[in-house]
Amino acid sequence: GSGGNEAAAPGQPDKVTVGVIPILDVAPIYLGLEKGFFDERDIDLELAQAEGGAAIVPAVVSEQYQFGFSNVVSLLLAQSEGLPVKVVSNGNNSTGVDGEDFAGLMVKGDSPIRTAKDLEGRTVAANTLSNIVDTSVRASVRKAGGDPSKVEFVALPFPEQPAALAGGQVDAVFVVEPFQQAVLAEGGRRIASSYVDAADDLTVAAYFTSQQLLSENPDLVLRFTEAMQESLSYADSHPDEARAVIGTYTKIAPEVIEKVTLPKWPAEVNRDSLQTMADLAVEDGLIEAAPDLDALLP
Amino acid sequence: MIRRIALAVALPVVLVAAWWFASAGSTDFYFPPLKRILEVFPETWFGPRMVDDVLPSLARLGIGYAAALVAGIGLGMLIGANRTLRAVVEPLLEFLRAVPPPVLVPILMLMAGIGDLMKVLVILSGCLWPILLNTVEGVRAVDEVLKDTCRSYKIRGRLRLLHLTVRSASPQIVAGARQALSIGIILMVISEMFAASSGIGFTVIQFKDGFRIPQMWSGVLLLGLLGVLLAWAFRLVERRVLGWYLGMRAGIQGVRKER
Amino acid sequence: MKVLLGLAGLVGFGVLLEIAPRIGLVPARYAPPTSDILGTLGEQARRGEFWGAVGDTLGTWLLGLVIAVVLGVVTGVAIGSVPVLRAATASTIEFLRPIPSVALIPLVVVLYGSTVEATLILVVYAAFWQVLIQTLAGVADIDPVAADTARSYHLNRWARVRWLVWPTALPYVVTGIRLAATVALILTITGELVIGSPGLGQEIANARTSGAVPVMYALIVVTGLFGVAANVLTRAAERRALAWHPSVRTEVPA
Amino acid sequence: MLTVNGLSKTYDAKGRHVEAIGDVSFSVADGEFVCVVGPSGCGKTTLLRCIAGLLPPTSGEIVVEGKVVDGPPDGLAVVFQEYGRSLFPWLRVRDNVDLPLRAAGTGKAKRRELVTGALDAVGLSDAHAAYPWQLSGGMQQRVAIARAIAYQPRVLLMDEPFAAVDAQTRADLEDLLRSVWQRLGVTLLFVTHDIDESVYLGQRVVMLSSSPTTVAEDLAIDLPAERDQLGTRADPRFTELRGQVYAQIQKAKQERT
Amino acid sequence: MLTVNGLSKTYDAKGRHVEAIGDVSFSVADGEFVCVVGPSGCGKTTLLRCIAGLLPPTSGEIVVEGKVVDGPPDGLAVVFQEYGRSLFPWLRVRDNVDLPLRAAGTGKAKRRELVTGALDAVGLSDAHAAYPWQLSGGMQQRVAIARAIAYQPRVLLMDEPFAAVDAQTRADLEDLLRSVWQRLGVTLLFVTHDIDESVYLGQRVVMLSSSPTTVAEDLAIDLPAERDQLGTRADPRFTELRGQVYAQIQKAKQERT
Ligand SMILES: Nc1ncnc2c1ncn2[C@@H]1O[C@H](COP(=O)(O)OP(=O)(O)OP(=O)(O)O)[C@@H](O)[C@H]1O
Ligand SMILES: Nc1ncnc2c1ncn2[C@@H]1O[C@H](COP(=O)(O)OP(=O)(O)OP(=O)(O)O)[C@@H](O)[C@H]1O
Ligand SMILES: [Mg+2]
Ligand SMILES: [Mg+2]
Repeated sequence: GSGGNEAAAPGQPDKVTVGVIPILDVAPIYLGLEKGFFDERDIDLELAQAEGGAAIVPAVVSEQYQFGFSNVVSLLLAQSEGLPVKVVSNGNNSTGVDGEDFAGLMVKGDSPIRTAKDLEGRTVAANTLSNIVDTSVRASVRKAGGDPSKVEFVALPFPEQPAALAGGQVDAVFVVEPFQQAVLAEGGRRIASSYVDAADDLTVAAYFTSQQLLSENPDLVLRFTEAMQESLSYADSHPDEARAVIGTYTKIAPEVIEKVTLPKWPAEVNRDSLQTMADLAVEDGLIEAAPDLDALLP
Repeated sequence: MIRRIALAVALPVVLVAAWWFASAGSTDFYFPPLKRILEVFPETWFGPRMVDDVLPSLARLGIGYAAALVAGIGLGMLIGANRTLRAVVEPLLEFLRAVPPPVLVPILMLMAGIGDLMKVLVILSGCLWPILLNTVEGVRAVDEVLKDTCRSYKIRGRLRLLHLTVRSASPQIVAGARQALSIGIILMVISEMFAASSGIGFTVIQFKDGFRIPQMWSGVLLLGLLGVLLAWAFRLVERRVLGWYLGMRAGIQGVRKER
Repeated sequence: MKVLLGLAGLVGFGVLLEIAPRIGLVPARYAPPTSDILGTLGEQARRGEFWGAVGDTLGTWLLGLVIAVVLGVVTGVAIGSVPVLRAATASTIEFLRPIPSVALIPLVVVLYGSTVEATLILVVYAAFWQVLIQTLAGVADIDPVAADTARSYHLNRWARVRWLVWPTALPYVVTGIRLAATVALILTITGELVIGSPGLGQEIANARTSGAVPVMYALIVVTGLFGVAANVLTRAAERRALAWHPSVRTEVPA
Repeated sequence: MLTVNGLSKTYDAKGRHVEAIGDVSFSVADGEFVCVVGPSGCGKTTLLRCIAGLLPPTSGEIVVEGKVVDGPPDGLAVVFQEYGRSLFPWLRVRDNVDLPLRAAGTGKAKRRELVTGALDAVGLSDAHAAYPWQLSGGMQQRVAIARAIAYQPRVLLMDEPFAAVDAQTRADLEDLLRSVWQRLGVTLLFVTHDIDESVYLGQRVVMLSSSPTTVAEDLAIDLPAERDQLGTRADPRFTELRGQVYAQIQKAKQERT
Repeated sequence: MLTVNGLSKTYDAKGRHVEAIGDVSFSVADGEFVCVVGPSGCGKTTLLRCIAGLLPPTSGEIVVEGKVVDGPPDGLAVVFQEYGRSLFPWLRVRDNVDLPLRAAGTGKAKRRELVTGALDAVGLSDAHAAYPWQLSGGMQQRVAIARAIAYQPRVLLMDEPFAAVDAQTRADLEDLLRSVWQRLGVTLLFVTHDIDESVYLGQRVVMLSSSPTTVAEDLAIDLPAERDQLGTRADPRFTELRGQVYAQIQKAKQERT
C-alpha cells in the first residue's frame, strides 16, 4: 500500500489516491479539490486517471488506491462475485429528463429507426457488454414495447462509436458526452435516453472503497464521504464552474464543453434506482442472484 | 525418445505443481487457487463457447497469420533485395510499426469496419513485423558466393527467388514466423477488445470486466495452451521446410545427442 | 543520401494522408489531414505537460527495453547453448509467450497499482520474448565447422560464448532488439493508456475519451517518431557491431 | 574470343587497401585452353571474377565474344574456388547440377540426361540424392565441376577446381576436362597452382607475378593434342616446359625479394 | 601416443546411409609424423574428426596420450579442410590466431610473439589486420595453419592444409611444417592427396582404401631426417617410395572396380 491507510501523524494530512476516468462525470471531485474541500478535512488528494474500471477496481481492492470511481453495475457485478467493495459516495446521476440527458441512444439522421422498438434485429454499440449500458438500452427497448433479446450488441469503446455509426457499421450507438455532441454535430438523432428509461434519477456511478480500508480507517472514509458530498452539492449548484474545471482535466474542445449536457450530482445515492438496476441485471442474466444492496451501499 | 518427452514435460510439471501448491489456500480475489481455475475450465470452454468463441477466433488468427506470412515474406524479399527501396520505406515502416494496436484499431475500423476483416487486419498488422524484418535481414545476408553462382549461371527471376533468396533466408524467416505466431495470439485478443461480440479475447475481457477471475484465468490458460499447440504444429512444418538446415546444423547438437 | 530517401518516404506518406481526407476518401473528422495533425502537434509542443509525458514515456520505455534485452540475451544464450535446457524449457516458453500482456493488466495493477512499475512489468514481459526467441534462433545458427574449431582449440564455455556464439547470434539479436524496441514502446503506451500510469499513453487516452481526434493523432505521430528514432539508433549500432557481416559489408555507405 | 585489356583492380575496404591486379592484358582465342598460374594471393580469383562480370575492374576492360563485360556474359560458367559455399545447401546434389539448366530453359529429358551424365563423369553417380554438406570436400568440388560441365558453357572459368581431390581422381578429372573441352570446343581459362597440371592440361600457360599483378610470362605449350597421363608426363618436352614454368616462377619470386 | 583401434563410422542421415569407415586401426608414436592418403570421399576427414573428439565413432575407440577420446583432447589442434569456415569472420586475422592462445590463458607478451611469429612464418605479416573474407583462398588456409602453429599443440591434425596454395608456397610451408615438427616434437597426423608430399613430409604413410575404409598399407619412409625440396625429391629412394605409394593406390583402385 502507499501508506494512505495508516493513521497519519498528528497534523499530517492523509495521502489519498483516487482512481478516476477523465470524463465529465468526475468534475465534482476535481472541483472539490480546487475548492479545498478535501484539504479542509486533512485529505491530501491525488487523482489518478485510468481508461476505465479495468485498472481502478483491482487497484482499490489491493489498496493501491484508497478510493475509486466506477459505474454502479460494475460494482454490483464485483460484489456479486465476492469482491469486497463498498460504496462511499454518490458519483453522478442521469438528469432524469427524457431527451436531455448526458447520454443517449442515437441513430443516424437518415435512419429508418424511430424508436427503441425498431432496434429489434439491429446492431447497437455499447462500450462494454453485460454492463450498465446494454442493460439500460434493453430497458429502453422494453419501454418502447420491443423484445430486448432481439437486439444485437457489439462492444465498441465510446470514442469509436460516432465513426462506426457514421460509417454504417452499427445501426445505433449509446454514447455519453462529449460523443453525444459529436453524433449530433454529424446530424445524428436521439431516439431514447436510456439511463432515464432504466430508472428514475438513476445513479449511474459511485465512489467506492474496499472493505479493508473501511474497517481499518473508518474515520478517513467518513471524511472522504463528507468532502465528496460537499463537492457534489457544490458542482450541482455551480454548473459553470463545473464546466470550467472539465477543461482542466480533459482535452474536450472548449466550444464542445459549452454545449454538453452535464449529469446531475446529488449528494446521496439513489437507492431505489439501484434496486431497479439490480433487478434488471438479474432479469438480463448479468448476475444470478439478487445482490445485497445493504452490503454494497453505505 | 522417452528422455526427450521427459525433458519436455519436466519443467511444466514442476511449474504447475508449484502454482498448485502456492495458490492452494489463496483467498486473494485476483489470484484464485489453481484448483478452482481448473474446475471452471471445462465448463467455461468446452460448452457452446468452443463453437461460438474459440473457433471463430482461431479462424481469424489463421487467416491473419497466413496473410502476414504472404505479405511479410513478399515485401521482405522486395525490400531486402533492393537497397534504394529499403532506404525509402524503412523509416516509414518503423513509424507504422511503433503505432500501438489499441490506437491503430480505431484507424483500421475507419477503413475496414468492425467485422472480421478488421480483426484479421489487426492480427496481420502485428504479425507482419517480425516476419518482414527477419525476411529483410535474411535476404540481406545471402551468401555472396551463392549470389555470384546465380549470377554467372544466369539463375534469375522466379528460380532465383525460390532457390536462392527464399531458401537462404528461410532460417531467419522461420525465426520471424515463430515470433509472429504468439504475437498473433496476442493480437487476436486485442482485436477482440474492440468492436466484438464473440471470440476468446472478447470472452476473457468480459470475464475480467465481470470480475469472474477464475474464468478469466482459465482463458489465460487456454491462450497458453493454444500457444503450445500451435508451436508444436509449427515445429512439424519447420522440420519439413528447414530439413536441410537442421541437418546441416545438427553437427553440433548431433555429437552431444549421440553421447 | 539514405537519410533523404527515408525522409522522402515519410513525406510521401504524409502527403497521402493529407490528400485522402481532403478529397473525402476518409472522413476528416475521424482521420484529420496531416497538416491539422502537425499543427496540433505544434500546439502540444508548447505545453509543459506534454514534455513531461514525453519524458515519462521515454524513461519507462528505455528502462523496460534495457531490462528485456539483457534478460532476453542472457537467457537466450544460456538456454540456447545447452541443449538439455533448451529441450526442457521449450514447451514452457511456448506456453508463456502468447499470454497477452493486456490479460495481465489486473494482476500487475493488484501488485503495483497504476504505477510506472506496473507498466514496466508489462513492457519487460512483452519485449523479453522477442529478444529471447531471436537469440535462440541466432545461437542455433552457429556454423558447425566454426563450432568444431572452437571445441578443438579448447575454448572454454565463456570464450565460446564471447567469440563464437555471440558474434553468430548478433545479427539475430539486433533484429530482436529492433522488434523489442517497438514492442516495448507499444506496451509503454498501452500500459499508460489502460493502467493510467503517467506518460504519453495517458495523454492519448485522455484525448480519446475527450473526442479530441487531432490531439490523439498528434500524440500518435510522436510515438511513431520514437519508433523511427529507435530504428536509426539500432541501425547505427548495427553498422558498427556487424561490420564483418555480409549484410552490412555489402551495403552502400550512407 | 576473350580479351583482357589493361585490367587493374584495387580493393579499397576500410583499413585495407590492396592493389590486387596491377596491369594485366592477354587474350584467349575461341576454343583455346589456357592455364593461369601464380603465387597465392596474387589476384587469380580476382581476375576470374572480373572476367565473369562479377566484379567491376578499377580500370581496363574485358571483352568476351565481342561484348565488353559489364555483367556475367551469356554462356559462361564458373567453378568457384570456394566450392563448398557455391553449392546450395538446401538442394540435393542432382538439383544443384540441375538448377542452371532449369534456368536456361532446357527440356526435362535433356536435363536429366545432362545431369546424370555429368555426375557419372565425376564419379558421383551414387551421391546424387545427398545434400552437399553430407559430402566430403573432394566430392563437393566434383559436384561443382559436374554443374559446370552439365551447363555446356561456351566459356568456362575454373578456379583451382581440383584442389580438394586426391591424385588419382585429379588425373581422371584432368582427362575428363580435356575430353569435354575437345568435344564441346569450349574456351577454357583454368587457374591452378599445380605447375605440372598447367603444363599437362593447357595449350598455353599464363604466369602471373605476385601482386600488384602483371603477366610475367605467356608460354605456349607445344605438346601434341593427344595427351595421356603416363605418356605425356614422361615426354622430355613436358619436363622441359615444366622446368621453364618453374624457373619463371622462381625468377618472379626472386625479383620481389 | 595416438592409437586408433577398430574404428568404424557410419553416417545414418535420412535418405543417406554411408559406411564411411569400415575398420581402421593404426597407431602413431609420440612425436611421429604420419601422413594419410586415400581417395576422395574415403573417410579421411571423418577419421580426423573422430580422433579430434568431434565425432563419436560408431564402434571402436581412439586413445590419445593414454586417454580414451570422448571429447577434444588437451593440447590437440586441428587444421580443418574447410579452412574458410573454420576462421571466424568477425575477427581479424591476428585475432583469429590469437583466440586459442587467449583461451589457453597465455600471457599477453607471449601471445603477441607467437601470433606475429606464426603469421610471419606463413608469409602473412602484412595481412594481420584484414578480415578473413578479405583474403584469397590460399591466404585463408595459411591463417588456419598459423593458428595451429601458434597454439603449439602436442598433437596436430591437419586435413589437406596446403590444398589451396601454389606450388612455391606449398614447398615453403612443407619445410616450415617439418621444422616446427622437429623443433616442438609434436605428434603430427597429416592428411593429403598429394603423393609426393606424403612421401616428402612424413616418417610413415598410411594409405586408406576407398570406403568402407580400411588401412590398405602402412609404409615407413626411410628417407634421412634432413630433407630439402631439391635434394630429397631427386633422391632415387624418394622416387622408389613414391612409386610404391602410387602402385598401392592403383592396386586398391583396381580391386574395387
Ligand atoms: N573482398 C576483398 N576485400 C579486400 N581485399 C580482397 C578481397 N578479396 C581479395 N582481396 C585481396 O586481393 C588479393 C588477391 O586475392 P585473390 O583472391 O584474387 O588471390 P588468388 O590469386 O586467387 O589467391 P589464391 O591462390 O590464394 O586463391 C589478396 O591480397 C586479397 O587479400
Ligand atoms: N555429415 C555427413 N552426413 C552424411 N554423410 C557424410 C557426412 N560427412 C561425410 N559423409 C560421407 O562420408 C564419406 C567420407 O567423407 P569424408 O569427408 O570423411 O571423406 P574424405 O576422405 O575427407 O574425402 P576428401 O578427400 O574428398 O575430403 C563420404 O562418402 C561422405 O559422403
Ligand atoms: Mg583464389
Ligand atoms: Mg576430407
